[in-house]
Amino acid sequence: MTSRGTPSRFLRSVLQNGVGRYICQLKRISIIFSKNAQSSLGVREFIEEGVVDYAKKNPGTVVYVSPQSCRIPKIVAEYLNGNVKEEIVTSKTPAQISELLTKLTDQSGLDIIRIRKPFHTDSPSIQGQWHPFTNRPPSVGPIRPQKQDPQ
Amino acid sequence: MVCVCYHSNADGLGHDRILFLVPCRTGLAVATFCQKINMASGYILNRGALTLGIHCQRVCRNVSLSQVREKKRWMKTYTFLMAKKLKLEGPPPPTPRSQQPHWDYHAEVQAFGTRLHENFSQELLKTAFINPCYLKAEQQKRQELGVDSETTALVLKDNIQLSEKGASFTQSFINDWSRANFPNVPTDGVESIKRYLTSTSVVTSVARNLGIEDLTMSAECPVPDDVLCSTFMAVIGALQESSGAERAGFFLRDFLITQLIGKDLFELWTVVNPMGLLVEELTKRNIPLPEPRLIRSAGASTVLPLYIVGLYSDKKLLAQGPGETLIAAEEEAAYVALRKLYGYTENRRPFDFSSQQQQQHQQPIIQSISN
Amino acid sequence: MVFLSLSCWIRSRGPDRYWKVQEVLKHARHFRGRKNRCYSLAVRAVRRAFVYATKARRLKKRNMRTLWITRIAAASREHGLKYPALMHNLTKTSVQLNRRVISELAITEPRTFLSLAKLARARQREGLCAVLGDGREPPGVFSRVVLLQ
Amino acid sequence: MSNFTRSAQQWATFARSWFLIDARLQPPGKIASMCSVRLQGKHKPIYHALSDCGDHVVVINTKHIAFSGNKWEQKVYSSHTGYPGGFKQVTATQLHHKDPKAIVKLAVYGMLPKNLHRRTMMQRLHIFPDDELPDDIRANLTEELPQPRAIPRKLSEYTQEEIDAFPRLWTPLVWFRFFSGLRVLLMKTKTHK
Repeated sequence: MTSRGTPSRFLRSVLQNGVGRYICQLKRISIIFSKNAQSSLGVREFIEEGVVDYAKKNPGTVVYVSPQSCRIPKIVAEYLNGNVKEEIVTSKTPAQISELLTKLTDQSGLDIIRIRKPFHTDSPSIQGQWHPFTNRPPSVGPIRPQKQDPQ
Repeated sequence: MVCVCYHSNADGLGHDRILFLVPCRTGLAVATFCQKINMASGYILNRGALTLGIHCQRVCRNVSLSQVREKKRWMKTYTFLMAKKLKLEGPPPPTPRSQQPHWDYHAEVQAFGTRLHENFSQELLKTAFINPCYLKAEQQKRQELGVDSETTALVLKDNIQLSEKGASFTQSFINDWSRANFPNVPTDGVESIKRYLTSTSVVTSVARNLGIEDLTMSAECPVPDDVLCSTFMAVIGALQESSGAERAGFFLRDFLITQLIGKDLFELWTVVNPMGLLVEELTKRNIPLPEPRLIRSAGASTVLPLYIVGLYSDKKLLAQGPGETLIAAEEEAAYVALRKLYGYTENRRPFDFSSQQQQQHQQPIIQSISN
Repeated sequence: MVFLSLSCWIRSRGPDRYWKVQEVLKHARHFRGRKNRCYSLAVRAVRRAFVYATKARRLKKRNMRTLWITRIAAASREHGLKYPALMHNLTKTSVQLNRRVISELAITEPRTFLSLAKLARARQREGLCAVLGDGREPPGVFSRVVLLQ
Repeated sequence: MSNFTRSAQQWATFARSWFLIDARLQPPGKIASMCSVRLQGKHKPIYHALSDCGDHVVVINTKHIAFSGNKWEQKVYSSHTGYPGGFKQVTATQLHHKDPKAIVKLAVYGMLPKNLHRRTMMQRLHIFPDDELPDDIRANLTEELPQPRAIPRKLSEYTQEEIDAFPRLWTPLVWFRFFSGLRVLLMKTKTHK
């Protein structure tokens, strides 16, 4: 994609997450699947095998398992900053689904758009930013007919 | 040529919808049109059917070829319709998360505690989320429904007490913390830092990003800011009651005080006359009064001048500040001098946000060094 | 004989191009002129834009490096040192900062950059002295080294 | 140093400074290259081609620039008016007589990047044929740049003592007599022929 045509943002975190303590930003996850559809086979298997482990591993995330009559099984993730993300898991294997869940858990919930630079700081300078007089010898008066030897 | 037509007087205006089925060489051609039946209708009908028949022959072939399963032709009109509807009616009123599917209040509250790595007592936490406005609204609803208030009384406590407790604790904690971290900042400055951190906008943004909004029991649906604020305070009160003041302090430090990062002192604290304040401070410290001097200037007669004013006290440079005019530069220099005096400079030590265990490890080392 | 489904087909004229067109126009909305709304113009412009974007991913690295070099050159000139001299002597003193970091230091931390420049200057003098040796030529060679001193 | 308010810091960083260059007995090319660097802002570590961070440059004494070699006669400035037969060519001397600012101006104009910013940057170049500056420009100046070339001293500027103390290889008088004698001799031989 072109860089001007796509939205972008700077690198940041929700509420300075990780400065004091790290909080898992995923607050709620609902797995919607069908009890007998063929496309939710992998999800059903995952629910048999891995969901309990996942919930135990992430006590801060509420996991809802809801069987519905639907053709497209999906995972709806809700984040602390209010963003909701839907992932479609049609005919995926349990391994793929658990990978997807880990990915959703690790995300911050901010919009996934182009990040302009991989680093960012609010206060870039400690010694003070450069300005035209930073490296000039001090002088009295506005004009300096300075006759420095051009070293 | 066979014409099958049936009339449907759907609109009682004399218009008849006529459907022609014209078997042609290749397939079926279909045409609908509205036509007033009048004297010359027979001729027009005949002609229309003929021309349409020829015309539809081509259309029809395309149609029969491109009619693909799962290709949603209605989607475009439908989305346009929905967009139009949205534009006319405005967005639907937001429903609280608790009334949407997939909601288990008990589990949510439990997860809230563990997510923040805190041990809340569940009872207290649940009380902290119940606002008095919610109780009032609930009671009114029950009265309207005709439920006897005595038989099914609302056995819920509201969070007023917890909220007051939390608010006072927050005030005192932030006060202590800023006293400890900025020993040189005067009372006004500390007050303004405190005011900023406990202001509704900051607290609500913190509360929203901690997921308190979903759990809050409130009468109105997008939870009003002041209600959210008091709920946050109540959560702090609940934390203080359930696991002690120290944990609550850490909670405040980690979530509220981190909002200070990247903020400047004078963004929070509006000083009207920085030079006057500087003079006051210097007289307090028995330092000779500052003397502003123009150090450098560039483009003085243009519309983009730069003046750099230095503040000298006892022939020593206190601070220098750039500005658009001489007055602005002097003010800026005074701000810089004040920042240096108060120790709120960019090159100060960063705030200590290390976790509890780390601090316990570090403290003996620091003590041994200081000894 | 009545065909009910036939009447449903009647409104659909050919394949639904709308979504295909929208997919292209989505990328052209910020273009100038009719390119941002007319499909036949937009599709060419979008294709060209994608080609540029692909090439620019490579070019960006090159352009950024030239920008850093310009900035370092400007900053080192302020301290009376030329860019090649600075970089060469920094590598000789095993300062393993890349150009991006050095250019950022020059902007945001001018004092650090000043010390780097001083370091390079010192190394340059040292190197010159080492070349000159103790001031004597190898036997049988007459050079200007003596005259320089 | 580091504790400016952000708006003030921004103002200071992107402020335009004013440089003064004395072009007395300087080669115009070297003056122009100094000017072009500063007009583009390439002497600042915050340089970016799109950020318009160029400075103002004031050049004085352009009447007294010095070309090396025989450029005054040989260097040709050409232009075309666009009409048939409108091709004009003038030597550097003629151009300098017509407009003492023109040579420096053209040299700088040619050294700036050929883009839409070129005219803007040229507007930040102020050229004066003499060393008299208007007061509003004098008030703006921040720095005078060192001259690129050391001005050679004329013989008239040397005092007699210095001339006397100058080491010499031969005494001119003796040699003059010798040469004149030689010439007389040669002429005699020529007339004999």
